Amino acid sequence: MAAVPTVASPWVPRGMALLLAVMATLPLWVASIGLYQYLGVEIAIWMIYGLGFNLLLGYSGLPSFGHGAFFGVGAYAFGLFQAWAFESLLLGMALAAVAAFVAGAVVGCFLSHRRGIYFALMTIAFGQVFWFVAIKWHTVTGGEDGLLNIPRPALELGAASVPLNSNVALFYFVLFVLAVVAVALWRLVHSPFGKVLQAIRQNEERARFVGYNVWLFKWAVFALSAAIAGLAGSLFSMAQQSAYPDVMSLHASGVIVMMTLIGGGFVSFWGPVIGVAVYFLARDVLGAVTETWLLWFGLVFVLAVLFRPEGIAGAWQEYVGSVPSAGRRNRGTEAPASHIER
Amino acid sequence: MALFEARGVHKRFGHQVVLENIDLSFESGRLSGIMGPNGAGKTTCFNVLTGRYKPDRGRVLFDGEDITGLSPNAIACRGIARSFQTISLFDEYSALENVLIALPEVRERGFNMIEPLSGDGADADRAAAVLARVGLAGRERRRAGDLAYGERRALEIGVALAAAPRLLFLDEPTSGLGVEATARLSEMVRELKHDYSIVVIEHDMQFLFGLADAISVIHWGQVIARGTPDELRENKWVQRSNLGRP
Amino acid sequence: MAQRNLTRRSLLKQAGMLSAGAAATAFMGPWRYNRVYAAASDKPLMIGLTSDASGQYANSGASDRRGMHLAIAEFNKRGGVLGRTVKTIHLDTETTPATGSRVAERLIARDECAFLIGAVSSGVANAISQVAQKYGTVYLNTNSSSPTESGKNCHRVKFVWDGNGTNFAQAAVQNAIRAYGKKWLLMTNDYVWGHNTSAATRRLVGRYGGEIIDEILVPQGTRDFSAMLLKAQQAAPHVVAAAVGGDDLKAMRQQVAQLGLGQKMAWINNQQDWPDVYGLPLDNLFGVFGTTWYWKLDLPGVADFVKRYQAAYPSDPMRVPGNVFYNGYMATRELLSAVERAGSTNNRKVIQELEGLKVSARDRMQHHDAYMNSATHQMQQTIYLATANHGTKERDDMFKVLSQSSPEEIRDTGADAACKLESLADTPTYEM
Amino acid sequence: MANLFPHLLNGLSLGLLFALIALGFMLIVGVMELINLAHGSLFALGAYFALVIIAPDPAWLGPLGESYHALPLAARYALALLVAPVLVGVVGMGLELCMRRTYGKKAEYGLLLTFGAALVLEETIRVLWGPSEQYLQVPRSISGAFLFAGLIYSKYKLFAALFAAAAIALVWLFLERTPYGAIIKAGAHDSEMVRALGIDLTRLRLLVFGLGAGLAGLAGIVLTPIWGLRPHVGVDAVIPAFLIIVLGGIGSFWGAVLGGILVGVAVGLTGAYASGWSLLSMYLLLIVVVTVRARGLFGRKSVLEA
Repeated sequence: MAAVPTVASPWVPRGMALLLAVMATLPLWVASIGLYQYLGVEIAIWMIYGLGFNLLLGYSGLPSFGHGAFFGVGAYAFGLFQAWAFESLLLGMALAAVAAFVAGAVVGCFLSHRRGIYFALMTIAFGQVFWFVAIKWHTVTGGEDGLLNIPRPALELGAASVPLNSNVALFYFVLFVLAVVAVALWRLVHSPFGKVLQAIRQNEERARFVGYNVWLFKWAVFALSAAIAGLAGSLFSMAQQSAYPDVMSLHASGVIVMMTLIGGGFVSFWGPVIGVAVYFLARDVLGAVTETWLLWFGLVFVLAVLFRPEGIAGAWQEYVGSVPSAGRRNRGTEAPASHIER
Repeated sequence: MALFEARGVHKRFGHQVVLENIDLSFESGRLSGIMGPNGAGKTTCFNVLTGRYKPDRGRVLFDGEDITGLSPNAIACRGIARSFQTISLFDEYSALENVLIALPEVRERGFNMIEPLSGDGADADRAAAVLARVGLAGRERRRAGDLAYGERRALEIGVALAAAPRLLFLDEPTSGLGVEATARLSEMVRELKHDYSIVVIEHDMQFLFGLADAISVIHWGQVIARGTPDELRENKWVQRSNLGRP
Repeated sequence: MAQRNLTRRSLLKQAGMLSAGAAATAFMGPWRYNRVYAAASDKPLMIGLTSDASGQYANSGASDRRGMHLAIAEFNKRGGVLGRTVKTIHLDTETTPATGSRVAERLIARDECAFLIGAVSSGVANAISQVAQKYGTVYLNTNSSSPTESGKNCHRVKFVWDGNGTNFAQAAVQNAIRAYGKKWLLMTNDYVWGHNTSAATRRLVGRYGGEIIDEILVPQGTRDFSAMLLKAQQAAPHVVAAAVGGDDLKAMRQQVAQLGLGQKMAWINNQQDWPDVYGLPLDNLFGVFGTTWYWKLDLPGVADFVKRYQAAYPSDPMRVPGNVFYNGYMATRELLSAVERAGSTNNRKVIQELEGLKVSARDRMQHHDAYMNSATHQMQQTIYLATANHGTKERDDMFKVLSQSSPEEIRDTGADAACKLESLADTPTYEM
Repeated sequence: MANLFPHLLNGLSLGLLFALIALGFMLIVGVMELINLAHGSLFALGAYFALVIIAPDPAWLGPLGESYHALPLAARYALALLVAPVLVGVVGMGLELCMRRTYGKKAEYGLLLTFGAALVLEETIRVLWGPSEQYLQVPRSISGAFLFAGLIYSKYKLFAALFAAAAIALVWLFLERTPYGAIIKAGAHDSEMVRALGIDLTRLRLLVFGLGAGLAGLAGIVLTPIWGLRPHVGVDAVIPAFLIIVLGGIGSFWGAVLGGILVGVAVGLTGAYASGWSLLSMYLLLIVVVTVRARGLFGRKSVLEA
């Protein structure tokens, strides 16, 4: 029998190590390319959000248009914990993730037997409900003015205490969380759980007849993805030192979908990472040049969907695929559907 | 006692009765056939037996346990696997992954989120063995969507086989295959007979008559005849339908 | 030129960081963000404009910016401020607080803006001011009229130039009770600004012997008001006091006009921003509403101001300036004058200068002298009540000014108690 | 009870308007199984086109300008009601031509393309007409108010509701009584059957998209005198449309109509008795209905679920 080729799945694949290493040096050169540290913080946070979101969209094929709700729940949970209980970084973040997980778990009960358009619509409806509550319940959330003066608690490491007040310090902390989340998700998508999710995306019915409780898997991945969004939300509330309802709006929820897809979330683990970076940089650079930047961005987006629907990662894979040998090693391991030969 | 039994199963869609008072029983270690013309209710019958639809009346028993109305995954976990008439694979996965995901060993670890499910190790060997059994050795790394039609038919059975089922349902396995491929498939199923209890739906009677130990004929949603192939060759309906010629 | 500047600056910065032990210092260092760049006299004075360019306040945001640009152009024509040319950079805050936060971070950290100016939405103003306070950057809220801006969300670095909801309510309520009657119905946008404004009205109605018979909440995003307007008719109040803003107000205005309800009952609207009503039929301007300024005020300087506007923006569809433009202009002009008086862009000196700001009625082109309340950082100014000006041929003369109230009459007394400014010592020094 | 009646009536008229908004969306989603997120922008575009047709810049028309403006407003308004939707339909057809590249690929790509198109259309409107509030004139005969049982109602609202009812009826007649309608309905059920009937699917899609876009534009013209007009007005239309279709069941004409009316009544009644919840009411309605009936009120199984 022919030996089955091995697909090694290291804890930290080379691409990830490279990305994290490059990002770790960011504070040294960010200003010289005309950008600023805070942008790096937001980008890293949204990368976490995007990676978690793509677990749902790219890997499980569940288009959620209301995911901002969980990002927001995390942000509010973190802020309220600091205000009502006591200042604590890790406890606050844990609570944010748990709160978002619970919210996701409850919503997931309504969603997990839905597919396609009905799934998308129900997520919109629930997203709107969360947004509405955040605006309306202003005695708790501060309404449209937001929950303000959220502290950036110091990172307590035994005896040492590292303050996160500067954007550089916060950036390194966020980067660390990004690394942890990326490694965990990388493991997850190559684990049986991740493989089953992808199987469900490809053929839900067959997955059921092979013996998987599809409802339970969808529910679990929805809640898990919500928890990661909540974790990112808690970091966002620290970055902004406030929590605002508009991260829960339909528009904001649509933007994460757009970022994930433009980067190539359907074909690559790294799709959302690329998409987040491209979106934020385009917005920052174009936004300073022209007030109609959304028009240009929209046009590029339309052209991308027409001519490169697999997104940037897809275009890259195509390019690499056309160059013999160069990228062979990579592609099998990085695409959601792995160990494929063509 | 029969391995699998359906008693008085009744299924309606709206006002249309699709299955009426169906009694079936499949013995362990045998290959049982279900045949009948298109639209006779064969596939609906399969769907009821494997949990896609709940019967309106009647009971389904597997190994003495009442499995009526259980979900498809619950039924699958009890050791019943099935293939589909319209090919139903994980198209973006390789042939190997298609089988891998269906292995009970992998299913038990379904919620493991940390250990990688890799293309080597014991699971992969097991999956490769299944592929070899359905004639797909050397095709392990091909994307299922890129396989030739005949190979996809074989993989369709392979995915069902992967579950190491105590009872294997095959839904029109020859559908869309040419004469030669049908003959190969016939050989393969004959091999499988040694190790598995099998139920096959077919309208290709020649195929079925050559393999089956017992056959039930369904028409108008009812079982109109049952018996060994030889007995059925004498059956009026079978003769009239002109399909039972050897 | 600009490019060379940039590289030199960033090189300097990198060298500085590396010599200081690079990231480690920033990581461990105590949090006291003191940013002082030696202000070479040739270095342009950069101002970040933060008014909205998209979202529901895009139109007002554009008008706001024109006001700032005119003031800056006038200073530059005279040779700039402290010998430095004033330059601007604008970023869209999208009527979204989270974006406001990011934009503020960028304008301060990347573009090294000395000051930030501009807001229409209170959520955005608030988000920007929180970031500005962290760095010590002086920020002018030009056009957001939420009472919270100079109340519980006030900051040492933030100065508020518009009249707020409470001011307008003060100006209107007593007169309206006398003129129209005691039974009041509130129509309140169901979010913080709406609730704050209606709470102020409620207080005043109580004080002057009126009675609130009902409050109809209007969720943000409401486009059809027919059910609420039917309800209002059924309740038959003497006065309807509306605290509805943004796009909701635009839709409501149109529907009230269609029903002719503007004439059927007395309406008290909070403030009508000029860009929101300009060019609409007069029917849409129902009831009595507030404003801080009008282009036909019979005061010295007003006509000249209008001429300067028209000369600067000859092709603008809005042919005369309104209150939003006025606030943007006044805030910017007073800031730059304060910088000149302080002789420095140092934030503490500028803050102290602005806290003691007094502007004569003539300079303000209003009926009363104005001054900055040093405890709340809100400009105390004349408030006008106006109504639609039916019976004139001039298309742009849409308002009929009914009354004017002095700063003392309409003082937001609640703000002093609600506002807790950070101490100057707790505000990092900042100078660009 | 006497107080309730006007609100029910009002809810009904609101519901007809909501149904009108959803009509074009329903056609496209029913036949092409495509969620047209550009629906809102096409809605806005219709209103902006009408604006130009009713009061064009005299300079554009040259010597004709004066005599055109001398036409009664009612005539220009009627012209706008006819021509603007056709123009929007043409824009919609252009969009469909782009859309062809996404057929046969993941359903999400069609969705994304319409999302991008929505961005581009909205921003283009902003560039061409500016961000400020616009005002669409309506003829005197349908503006103003009338008194009924002691309460004041808007004449325009009544006109709009009747107009919506007429448009719904026309679309129904078109679907039921014309060969085109039969084809569209067949397409809605089974594109294989359409092909078997020898119908040109390419042309059918073009027609349906044009029609759907035109109906969106029509709804925009009718709703503008109530909602007002600004570049981002489309957002207010696309979400209810979306919601109503799911409520009624994808691919069902009567589902869309009933869904619209239900939403209207829900918004109308909550607007009167719990106005703070009036916008949320439609989402809660959706969650309740779809939790109980997975495919909405009259929904069939749709390929969009797969």
